[in-house]
Amino acid sequence: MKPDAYRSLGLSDKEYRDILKILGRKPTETELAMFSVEWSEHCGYPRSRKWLKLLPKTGRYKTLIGEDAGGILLGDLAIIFKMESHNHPSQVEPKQGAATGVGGIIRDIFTAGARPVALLDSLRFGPLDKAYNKYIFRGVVEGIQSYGNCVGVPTVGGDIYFDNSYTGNCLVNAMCIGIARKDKLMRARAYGPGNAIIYAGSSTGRDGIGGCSILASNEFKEGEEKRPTVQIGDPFTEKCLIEATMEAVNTGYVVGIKDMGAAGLTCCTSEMAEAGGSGMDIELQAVPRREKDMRPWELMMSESQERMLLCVRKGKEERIKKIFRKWDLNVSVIGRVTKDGMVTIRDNGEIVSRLNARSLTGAPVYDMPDKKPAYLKELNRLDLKNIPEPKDNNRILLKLLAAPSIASKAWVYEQYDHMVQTNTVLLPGSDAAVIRLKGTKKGIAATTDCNSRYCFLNPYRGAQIAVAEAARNLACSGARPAAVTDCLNFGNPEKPESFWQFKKCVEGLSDICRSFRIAVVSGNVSLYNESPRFAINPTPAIGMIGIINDVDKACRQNFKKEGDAVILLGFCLEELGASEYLLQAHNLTKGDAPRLDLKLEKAVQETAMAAIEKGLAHSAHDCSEGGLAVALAECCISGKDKMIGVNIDNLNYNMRPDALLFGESQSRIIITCDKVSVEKIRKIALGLKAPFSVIGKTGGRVLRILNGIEELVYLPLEDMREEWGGSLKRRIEG
Amino acid sequence: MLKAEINIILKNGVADPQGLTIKHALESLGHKGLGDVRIGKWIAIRLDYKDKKRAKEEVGLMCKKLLANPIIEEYHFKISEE
Amino acid sequence: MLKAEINIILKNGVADPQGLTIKHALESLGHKGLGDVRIGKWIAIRLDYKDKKRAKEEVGLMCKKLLANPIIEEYHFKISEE
Amino acid sequence: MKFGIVVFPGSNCDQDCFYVAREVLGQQAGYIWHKDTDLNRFDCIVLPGGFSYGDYLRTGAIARFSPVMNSIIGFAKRGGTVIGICNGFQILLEAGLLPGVMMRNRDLHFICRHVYIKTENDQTRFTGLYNAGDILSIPIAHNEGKYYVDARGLKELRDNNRIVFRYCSVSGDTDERSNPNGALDNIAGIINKKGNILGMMPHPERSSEKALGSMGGYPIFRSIVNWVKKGKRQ
Ligand SMILES: Nc1ncnc2c1ncn2[C@@H]1O[C@H](COP(=O)(O)OP(=O)(O)O)[C@@H](O)[C@H]1O
Ligand SMILES: [Mg+2]
Repeated sequence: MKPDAYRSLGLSDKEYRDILKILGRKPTETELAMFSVEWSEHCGYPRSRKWLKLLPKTGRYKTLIGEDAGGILLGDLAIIFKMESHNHPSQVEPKQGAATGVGGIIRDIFTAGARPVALLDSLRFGPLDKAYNKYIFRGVVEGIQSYGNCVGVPTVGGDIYFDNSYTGNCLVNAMCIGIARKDKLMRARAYGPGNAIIYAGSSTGRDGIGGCSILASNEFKEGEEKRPTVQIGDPFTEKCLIEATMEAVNTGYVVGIKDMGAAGLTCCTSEMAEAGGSGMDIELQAVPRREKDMRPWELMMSESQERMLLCVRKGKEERIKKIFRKWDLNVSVIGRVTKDGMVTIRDNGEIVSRLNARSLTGAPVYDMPDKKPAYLKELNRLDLKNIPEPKDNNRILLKLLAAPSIASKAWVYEQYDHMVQTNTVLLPGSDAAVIRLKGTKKGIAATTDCNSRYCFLNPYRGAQIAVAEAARNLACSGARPAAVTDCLNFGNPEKPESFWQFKKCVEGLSDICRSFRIAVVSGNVSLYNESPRFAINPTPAIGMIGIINDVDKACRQNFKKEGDAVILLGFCLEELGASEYLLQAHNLTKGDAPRLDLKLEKAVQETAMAAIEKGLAHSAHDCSEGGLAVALAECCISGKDKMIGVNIDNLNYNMRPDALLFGESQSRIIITCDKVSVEKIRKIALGLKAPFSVIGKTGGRVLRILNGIEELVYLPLEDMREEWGGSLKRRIEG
Repeated sequence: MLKAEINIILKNGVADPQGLTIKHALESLGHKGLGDVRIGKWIAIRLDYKDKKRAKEEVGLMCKKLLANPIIEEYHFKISEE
Repeated sequence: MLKAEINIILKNGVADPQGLTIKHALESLGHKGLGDVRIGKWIAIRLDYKDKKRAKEEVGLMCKKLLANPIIEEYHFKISEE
Repeated sequence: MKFGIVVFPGSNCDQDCFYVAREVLGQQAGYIWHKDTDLNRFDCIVLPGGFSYGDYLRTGAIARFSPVMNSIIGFAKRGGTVIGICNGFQILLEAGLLPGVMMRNRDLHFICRHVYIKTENDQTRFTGLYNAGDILSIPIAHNEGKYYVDARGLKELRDNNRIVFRYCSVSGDTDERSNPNGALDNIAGIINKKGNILGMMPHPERSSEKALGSMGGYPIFRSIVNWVKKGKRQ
């Protein structure tokens, strides 16, 4: 075999030698293709697997781990969820790249037998002043919109940041949540000799061949030069596939099921056989196809969308086929389960590949060298003496409110159907979304978070803060953090600096999750996120769900009533490192990530949760990008119908005004309540050792912030609303 | 006055779910003997100048830069007088 | 084998905001001298028979019944051999 | 009474309507697969929202040919009550059961948010519990909601009081600023001559429970129930 043959498939010379060893002979082109995919970072995680073992698999709730998607048990319900990246496809074809990303993550959920009930998406783009970034942003939103809305799963949340490091390599991480009766859960495995292997869904074409392995294994050489075949999403077929699969699962005749995503039939056959400890005998002629004379390896590698593989009890084939036919979907028995532990692929009876299922899934594990980047030493140094204090804080606050990473995301989420399925009780526009579980009083809160500037300057703490903020957002909605899914987006792992960032983030992630007793139930790794010029900021996107016992208590971030007391849980430190303020006002990405004290963080969150559970709090909002001032502004102006001002006249900090207003100290939550409830909340805080102070009172048409007797901010609500609310639309539609 | 008529359509090999769905609909309406059905865009642009050569160049650029994505779509256009 | 190529566009007088948006986008890319821009659908249907007359009738029917909405759209098609 | 909720391939608000009929209104409800043709068991047919056939080609264009549609035409001829919501409305238009067409929203975006609509006609079996002029908060979620009909059609609708709902501001002005999608004359819902077929873009099933933030749509379903029950008593 000529080296360029396997190299073009992303296999190294060493890997090729290993394959020869395993087989004891030369692989056929089909086999080679199968190895290249199964051993790619996308499927086999050879470079990251070792470190992922660090992540905690247990937590406060009983976990379900080991399938494509993981989850937790809640009574006799299973909540299944996962986040996955579709970065590279979205960079070359934003609309379809994002759309197929959404489709893929939804299939990961309903293959588990769970009905998809919510979507979130975590997006990262280059600055909007570059035309191409704008084009990608619009395309991605268009793609998520066109797929999610049509397939009938509400997109209830997510997060969007803009940073130059994503110019040339955007991030599109889609997350889906599903619900199943726990006795109806499905697993991706095939067993029981003689049982049928059934193909269902769209027909197979040449699209996406090698897409995942090759895309996931190489950074972009020259911008657009790399042109993989991008698929077209078909949300209509996916919707039919969801309903048909649910029906099929309910018959009780389905032994196992898996979606054909990355590497299509290859992944499916080998992984289902391996998981079931059995073999498979597949006849490719039975595979529904869209194009003439496709080669066997093309059929095995095709990533055509909206396809499922089912293992069905012998004798029940017709019963299952009938269901898929009713939904006008292709369905065909393409093989049988065997005893021999071998995955045998035939074309017209003639064997084109015959492998031990284990050899395929046993991807190699690599130890990657890592090295702390030298540049950090200098970057982490920040001397506030060299940062001039702004003359006009009002101007700075307006500028921050209009900064795309902070500004209202309504332009985006109002293009998503976030209400279909009539479960969304806390709509987008608050810290977290809450969907109810029909038939119970309970609800699920969900959010995604990750400030990659923190991770760039301090990967370990940056990753911890991502988790802390996600949990805080849930707490603000009244939910108790339950479990995490992650999407680890990094640069080229073969570069020691990049791999160091990866390693540190995973360590930070696992440490804080252990301490919070939050399990990481699923996730996804996306490496090689680099443009010709630079790598992306390390971006361990965190998707977190929480449980709220009484959805009627769910709490929004905006002020509700005039005359409410404004309480600050936690306190402000004089720290400006890594802040949005340094970037917007001084064009600096410098200093260290904010400090994080896990005890303090927990105390603050517990207090907020308790206050909301007891029905004492009218609103709760955490301080994140833009610090105290931006958080207060958002409380004033993010109400759907009416805006309410506030007078903050009881801050007495001895520090620089800009640090007090815009510093991004962690573990801070702003709560409002009736005057009469203040003492009750103070007691809760005292009991939990959470710093507590009443800092002001809601009311009026302005945001006014004093420190001592010095007035730092005085802004009419309309002006802030204008900057914050219209910013994205102005930048995009011009 | 010139008029450019541009056809933009998915490349061969790229799945066309819309086209497929339309085909099924036509069949269920009783139309027989249908092969491939593909759906694309048709864009007509009026140009208020007469220089055909310039028109060719400009329209070619429009397609490349904005109207079509070469990764999944191909385009053809013709320019005629009005 | 025959191939039917069908054009479906909004009737004159019916506003075409999509066309307008494309026009603005093209102008912001620096293209000058643009008049009216209109966008419509282009559908290609392969027919596995040779009888052009039958093709004309069938395709005409397809347009009337399904492909176009007579209230706002008009259609033209041509049939060619392959 | 019994609601029959039609399920086209791609419908995605069918289960939401079913839930409201059963759990919120406490009525009977059943699904009708788009190939079924027997509607006799039902008092009211609901064409739910969603993306029948993916909205491919043109919204509602393919669904209108489903076998169930002929039965619905017959059902309506016999005076049966039919309500089309969002995509259901679009299908009714394509099927010619209601006049006009839906075009892309003015701003060429999908829009999902609460809007205000004004009850223009409270004399229908769908609006019995409203008073003319009532202002309701109710969600919309659509890409093609820009209603259009020719001048004669519009006059016909106006003259016969067939415009049932119009988009408006919180204070009730039906001006361009309160028009979310560019619909002609702010039209959000219309009814047929006979008064037994209603089509509306907003989603009453999404505003029939306090938990979901608005109750604007609830009276529509209640009105239907009352009307049907009254009919049965007589
Ligand atoms: N990509 C997105 N899709 C849907 N909703 C989004 C997206 N990005 C942000 N949002 C919503 O906008 C609101 C503000 O988001 P964000 O600023 O990230 O909140 P926080 O800073 O509290 O995490 C949230 O309700 C969030 O769900
Ligand atoms: Mg927050």
